Amino acid sequence: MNLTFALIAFLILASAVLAATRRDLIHSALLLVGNWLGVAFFYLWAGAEFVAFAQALVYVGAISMVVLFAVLLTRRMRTELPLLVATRDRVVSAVLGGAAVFGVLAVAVLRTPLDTNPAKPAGSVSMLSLGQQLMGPQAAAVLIVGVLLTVSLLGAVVLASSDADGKEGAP
Amino acid sequence: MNMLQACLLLSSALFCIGLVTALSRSNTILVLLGIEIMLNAANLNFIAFWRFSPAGSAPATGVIFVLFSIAVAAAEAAVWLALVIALYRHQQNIRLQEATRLKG
Amino acid sequence: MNLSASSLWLIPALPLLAAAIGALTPRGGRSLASGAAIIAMVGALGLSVAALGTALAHPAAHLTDNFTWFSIGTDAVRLGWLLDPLTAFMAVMVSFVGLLIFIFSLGYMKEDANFTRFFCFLSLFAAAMLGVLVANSLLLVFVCWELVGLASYLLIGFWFHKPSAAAAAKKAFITTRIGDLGLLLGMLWLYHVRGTLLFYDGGNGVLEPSSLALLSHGKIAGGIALSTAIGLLIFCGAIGKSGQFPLHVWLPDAMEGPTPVSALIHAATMVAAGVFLIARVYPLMLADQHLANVSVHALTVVAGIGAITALLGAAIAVGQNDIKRVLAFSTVSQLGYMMLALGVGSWVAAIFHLLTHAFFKALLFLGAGSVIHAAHHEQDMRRLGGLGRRMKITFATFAVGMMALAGVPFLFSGFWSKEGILHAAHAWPVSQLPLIAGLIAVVLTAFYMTRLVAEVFLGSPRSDAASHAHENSPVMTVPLVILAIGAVLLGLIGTPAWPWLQSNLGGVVVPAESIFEGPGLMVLSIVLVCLGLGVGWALYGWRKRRDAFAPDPLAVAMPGVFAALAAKLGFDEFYALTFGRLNQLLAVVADGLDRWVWGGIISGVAWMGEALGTFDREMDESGLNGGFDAASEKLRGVGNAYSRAQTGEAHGYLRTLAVAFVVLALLLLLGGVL
Amino acid sequence: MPLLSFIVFAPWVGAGLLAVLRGAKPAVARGIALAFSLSTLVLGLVVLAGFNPAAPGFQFQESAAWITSLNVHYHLGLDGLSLLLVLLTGIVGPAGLLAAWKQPGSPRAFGILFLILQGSALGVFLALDFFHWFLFWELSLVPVFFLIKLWGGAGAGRAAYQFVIYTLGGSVFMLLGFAAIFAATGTLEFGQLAHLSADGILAGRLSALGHFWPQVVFVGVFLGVAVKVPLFPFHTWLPPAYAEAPVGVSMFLTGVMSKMGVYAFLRILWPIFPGQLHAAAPCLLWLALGGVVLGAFAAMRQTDLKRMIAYSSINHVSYCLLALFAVCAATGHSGISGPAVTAALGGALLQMFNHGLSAAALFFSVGVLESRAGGRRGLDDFGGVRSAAPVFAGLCGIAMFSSIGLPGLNGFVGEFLIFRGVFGLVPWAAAIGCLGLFATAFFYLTFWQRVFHGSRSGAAKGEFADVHGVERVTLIPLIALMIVLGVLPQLLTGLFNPLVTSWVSQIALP
Repeated sequence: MNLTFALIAFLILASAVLAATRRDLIHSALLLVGNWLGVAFFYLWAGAEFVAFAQALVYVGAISMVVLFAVLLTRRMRTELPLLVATRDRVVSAVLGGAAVFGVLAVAVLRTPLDTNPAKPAGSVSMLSLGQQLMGPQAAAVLIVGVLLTVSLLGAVVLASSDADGKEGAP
Repeated sequence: MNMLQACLLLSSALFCIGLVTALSRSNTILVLLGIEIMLNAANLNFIAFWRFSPAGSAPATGVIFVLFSIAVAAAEAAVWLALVIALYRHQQNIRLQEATRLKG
Repeated sequence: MNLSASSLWLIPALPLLAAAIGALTPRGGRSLASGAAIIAMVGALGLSVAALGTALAHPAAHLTDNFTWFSIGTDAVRLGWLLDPLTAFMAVMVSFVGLLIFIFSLGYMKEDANFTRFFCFLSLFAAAMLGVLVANSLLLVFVCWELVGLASYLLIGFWFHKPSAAAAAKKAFITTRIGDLGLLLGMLWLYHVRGTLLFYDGGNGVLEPSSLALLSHGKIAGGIALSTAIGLLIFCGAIGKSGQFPLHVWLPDAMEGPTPVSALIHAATMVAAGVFLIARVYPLMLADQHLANVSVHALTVVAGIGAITALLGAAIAVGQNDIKRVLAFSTVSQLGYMMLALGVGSWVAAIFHLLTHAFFKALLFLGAGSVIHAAHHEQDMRRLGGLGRRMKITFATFAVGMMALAGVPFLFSGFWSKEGILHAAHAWPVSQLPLIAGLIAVVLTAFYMTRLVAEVFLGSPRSDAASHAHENSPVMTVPLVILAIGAVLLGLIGTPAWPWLQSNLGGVVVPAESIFEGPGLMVLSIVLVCLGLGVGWALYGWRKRRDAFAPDPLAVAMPGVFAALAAKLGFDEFYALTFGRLNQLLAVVADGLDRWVWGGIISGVAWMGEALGTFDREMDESGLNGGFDAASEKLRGVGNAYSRAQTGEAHGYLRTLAVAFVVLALLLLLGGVL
Repeated sequence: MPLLSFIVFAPWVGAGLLAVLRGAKPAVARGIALAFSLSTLVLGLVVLAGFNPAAPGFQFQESAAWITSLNVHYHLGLDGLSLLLVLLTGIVGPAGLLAAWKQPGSPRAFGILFLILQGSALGVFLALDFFHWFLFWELSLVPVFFLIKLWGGAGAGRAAYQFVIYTLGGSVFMLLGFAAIFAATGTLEFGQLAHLSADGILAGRLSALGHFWPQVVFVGVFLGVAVKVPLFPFHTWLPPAYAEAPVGVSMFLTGVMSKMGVYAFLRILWPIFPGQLHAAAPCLLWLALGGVVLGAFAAMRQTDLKRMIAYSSINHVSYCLLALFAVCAATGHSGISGPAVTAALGGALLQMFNHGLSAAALFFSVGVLESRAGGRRGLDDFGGVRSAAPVFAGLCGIAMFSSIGLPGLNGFVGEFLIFRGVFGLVPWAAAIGCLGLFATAFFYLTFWQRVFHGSRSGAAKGEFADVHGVERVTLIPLIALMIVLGVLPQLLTGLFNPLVTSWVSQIALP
C-alpha cells in the first residue's frame, strides 16, 4: 500500500459514490468525469501511460460529451421524480445486491493466493512497442475494431433518425 | 495483502458501485453510466494484472486489451446515446422501467 | 460478234440490275421498271447471241473464267463462268423467249396495281435462270438454282391475297426444296471427294476425265459407284425443279400465278433448269456406264423416272378442265420426255426438245393467257368455246403450238425433236419400256391437245365471258406470232437431213443415221399421232359441247378412269396422308418432347423438391410435432411461468444477473474451487 | 491505349452516367443509352482498323496482376473470333435499344440495365482469365432478369425466374469444375490451361485428385456452357424467356447471348477438354442433331410468333454445335480431312454472326407486328400484312429467307460451310441435319403465308402503318448487311482465316 494508490482509490470510489447518489443528472455526469480521471491516474500510476491518455481522451473528452448531449436532449428529465415507495424498495435491494457481490468478490480476491512479483514490476510499455504490437500481431483485431466502430456509428445514426418525421413507431 | 489484491479490491468496489447505480436509478442515462463504471472496473483489473504479473508473461496484452475495451466503449456510447434518444422519442421520458414493450 | 467467258457474267447481271431497279422503284414508276426489265432482256439477248458466236467458233471447247469467291482457312471457294454451246444455245433461248414473255406481260398485267413489282420479280427470275446457265461451278449453279426457286415463289404467289396462290407458292417452294436437299447432299459429297465444285478447271474440274475416273472407281455400299450415288443425288434436284414424278405435284398448282409467269416457269426458266442441270453434269452421269459390276446405272434411273413422268403427265392432262392445268400436265409429260432422252443417252435430243418445247409451250401459255385475259379470267374450258371466230390471231397461233406439241409431222418443230427422243429410246440397249411409254404418251398428247382446242376455240360460247371476248392488243399478239414462227422454224435446224443443232451442241458432227434409223419408227409415231388426233376429234370436235354442264364424253365412256385422272391420280391426297402426316407427327413429337418430356423432367424435379418439402412438413407436423405438441402442451405452463419472468424491466434482469452471480460464486467458494 | 478495356467498360460508364442523371428526360436518356451502346461498334471498327488479319493469336492484349494470392490476372485479348462477336454486339446492341425506342416504362432504367448487359457480354468475349470471365458471364444474368421481369409480357416473371435459375444452375457446376481445375493447377488463365491440357498435364493433375475427376470437371463445365447455348435438351428455358422478353432484349438474347455459349465452347471447353469432348462426341452429335431437327419441327407447332423464332434460334445455334461436335468426333482419326475441318469451323463462326443478324432482324419484325396489334403476336392474329405494309413485308421477307439459308443472303454461306464440313467428317449427321433445313423452310413459309399473304384480316384489317422512322433506321442496315455479307463473305472470313488455320493445324497433330 502506498499513498499514491490510496489517494487514487479514494478519488475513484468517492466520485463514483457521489455520482451514484446525486439527484441532478448534470452533477452526476460531472462527478463521473472525475471518476474517469481517477481511473486514468490509476493507469498512469501503473505505468500504462498510453492507456491513460486514451482513457482521458475517450472518456473525459468524448463520452462525457455524449452524456451531456444525452442529458440536454432529454432535459425534461434533468431531475428525477421524488422517491416513491417502489423506488425506495429498489434502492434497498440494489444496495443489498451490490454489497453481496462485493462481499463475494472480496472473499474470492483475498482467498486466492496470487502469485505476484512486485519487486520486479513489468517495465512500462513504450509507445513504439505498443504500436508495433498493434500493427503487427494484433492487426486483425485493430481492423475489426475499426469495422465495429463504423458499424456502430451507422447503427447509432439509424437508431437516432429512425422516425425523424415524428411519427409513432410500432405500437 | 499485496498490491495486486489491493488493486483488485478497488476494482471490485468500483464495480459494485456501478452495479448499485445501475440497479437503483430509474433514469436510463444513469443506468448506462453505471454500466460504464463497471466497464472501467474491469479495465482496472486488466491493468493491475498486467502491472503485477510475473515478468516474462505476455508483454503488453493487458494494455492492448484495455485499449480495445476503450474503443468498444466509445462505440457503445454512441449507440446508447442513440438508444436514449430513440427511447425519449417513443415515450417522451427516459425512465427505464417504462421501457417494457418487449416483455414476453 | 464475240463474247469471252470473262464477260459472260454480264448476261445474268443485266436482268439482275433491272430487278434491283424494279425493287427500288415506287409503285408509280411503271414504265421505269418495265422499261428497265425489257432493255435488260434485250441486252442479255444480244450478249447471248454474241456468246453463241463465240461458242460456235470454238466447238467442243469449254471456255472458262474462274475466280475465288472467298477463302476459308487455307481453302478457297472458287466459282466461275463457263461458255460452251450448251450454255450459249440455252442462253439465247431463255433470253429470247423471256423477252417475248416480258413484252406480253406489258399487256397482260396492265391493270395490276403491283406492276412494277411484277417486272422486278420477272427480271430476278430471268437473271437467276441465266445464272444457272453460265455457271461453271455446281455451287454457283446451286446458288442461282435457289434464287430461281425464290423468284418462282414470289411470282406464283404474286396474287398473294388469294389464299390458293399463297398456298401454291409455298407448295412449290417446299416441294422443290425437298429435291434441292438431295442436290445439296450430292454437291457436298462431290465437294468432299474432289475438293472443288468447278465443272471445268484446266483438268482439275469435276467433269474432267481425271476426276471422273476417280469418281467411278470409288464404290459405296450395295455395289453402287460413287459417281452413281452423287449423280442420283444431283438428279433429285432436277426431279424437284423439273416437276418429275414423284415431285411433280407443285407444277400444276403453280398455275395460280399470273399466266406470263406460268409461261416463264413452264417454258424457259424453272423446269428447264432441271433438264439443263443433268445435261450439264452429263459426263458425271455417264461415268458409271462402262462399269459392269454395279447394281445400278445412274442414267437407267433417269430414263425410268422420265418414262413414268411422260406417261403420267399425259394421262392426267386428259382429265383436266382448266386450260392452264392441261398445259401444266403437258409440261410434266414433255419434261418426262426430256429426262427419258437424257436417260437413254442422248442429251442432245433432250436439249433439242427443250429448246423447241420452250417455244411452243411459251406460245401455248401465252395463247392461253390471251384467252384468259380476253375472257375476264375464265379458265374453265367447259365455260369457254367458240373463241376461234372472235380471236383469230390467238386461235391461229395456238393451233400452231398445239400441233407442235402434239407432234404433227414434218412442218412443226415438236415433231422433229420428239422423233429424236423416240429414236434414241429405241436405240437404248437396256430396255424398250421407255419407248413404249413414250409412244403411248404420243397418243395421249395428241388426244388431249385436240380436246383442248376443240373445247376452247370451236363450238359456241358457253358463258357471258366467252361470248364477249375479243382479240387482244398487238402487245400481246405480236409475241404470239413471233413464237409461232419460232415453233415452226426451229425444227428445221435439227432435222435428220440437216442436224446442225445436234452437231453444234455436242461439238462433234452428228451423222444423220445416228439420230434416224429408218422410216419404220417414224411411220409408227405418225400413225399414233393421227390416232390421237382422230379420237380427240371424234369425241370433242365432231359433236360439240352444248353447255357448260354437259358431261365430258370421256367421263361418260369411262367414268372411273376419268374421275381418277381428274383427281390427278390422288397424288396430293396421298402425300397429304403420308408425308404431310409424317411432317405433322414429327412436329407434334418435337413439340410434345419439349412440352412434356423435357419440360416434364424439369417440372418433375421441381415437383420432387416440392414433394420433399411437403413430406418434410408433414413429417414434422404429424410425426415429430405430434410428439412435441403433446410435450409442449405440458411445457406451456412452464413457458407461461417463464414468460411472466420476462417483465421487460431491465433492472429486474440486471438484478437477477447479480443475484445469480452471487449464488454461483458462493457455490464455487464453498466448493473450494476459488 | 487500353482499347479493349474501353470497349468493355464504355457501356458501363454509360450505365453509370444514366444512373447519376436521375432527372434526365426520356429522350435524353434514350440518346445517351444509344450513344454508349454504339460505342461498341465504333471502338470495334477502330480495333478492326488496327487488327492484323494475318496473325492467328491474340492482339491488343492487356494484362495486369489483380489478385496475386489467387494468381488471378486481369487479362483481355482479342482474336478473329472475339472481334467477330464484338462487332456483332456492336450491331445488335444498338438495334435492340432502337427496338425499345417507343417502349413504355422508364427508358433510363431500361438503358442502364441494357448497357450493363452489353458490357458484360463484351467482357465475356474479351476476357482471357476464368476469374473475371466468369464474373462477366454471371453478371449478364442480373440485367436480363430485370429486363424480362419488368418489361416482359404476361408470363414474364416465371420466364425470368426459369431463365436465371436454369442458367445459374448450369454455371454453378461450371464454377465447381473450375474450382477443381484451380486446385489442381493453380491457374485460371485460358491460354495456360489449354497448354497444360495439350501437354496432358491437366488430366494428370486432375487424376491425382481422384481418377474420376477429369470427367466430373468436364461434365460440370460442359453443363454450364450447354445450358447457356442452349444445347438440346437443356433448352427449355429459352422459348419462354425469348418470347416473354421485350423485343429489344430478345434481339440481344438471341443475337449475342446465345453466342456467349458457343464462344465458351470454342474458347474454353474445346481447348481444355479435347479428349473428353472427343469421347462424348457421338452422343453430343445426336444432341446437336436433336436441336437442329426437333428445334425446327417444334417451331412448326408454335402459334406464338416469338416462340417460333425462339425455336428457330435453337435450330440455328445447334448448327454451330453440330459443326463443332463433328470436328471433335473426327479429331484424332488418321484420315481426318483438313478442308472439312476448316469448313466446319469457319462455317460455325460465320453462322454465329449470321444468325445473330437474321434472328435479331426477325425478332425486330415480330416486335413491329406486336406493336401494331397491341401486344398480340399469334400466328392467327394477322393476315394480308403484305398488302398493308409492303416495305415491311419485303424487309422481313429478306430476313426470313436469310434465316432459311437462301443463297445470296448471309445465312447460306455459313450453313453451306457447316454442312460441307460435317459431311466430310460425319456424313450421316449431315444427312439427318438436312431435315432441319427442310423444316426451317416449312415453318418460315407457313409464318409468311399466314401473316403476310391472304386477305387482310386480324390486326391488319384496320389501320396498319408500314415501317417508318426509327423502325426503318433499325431494320434497313441489318438487311443491307445481310445482302452484303451474302455476296461478299470474304469480309468476315478474312478476319478469322488464320485463326481457323491454326486450330486446324492443332487438330491435325496425331
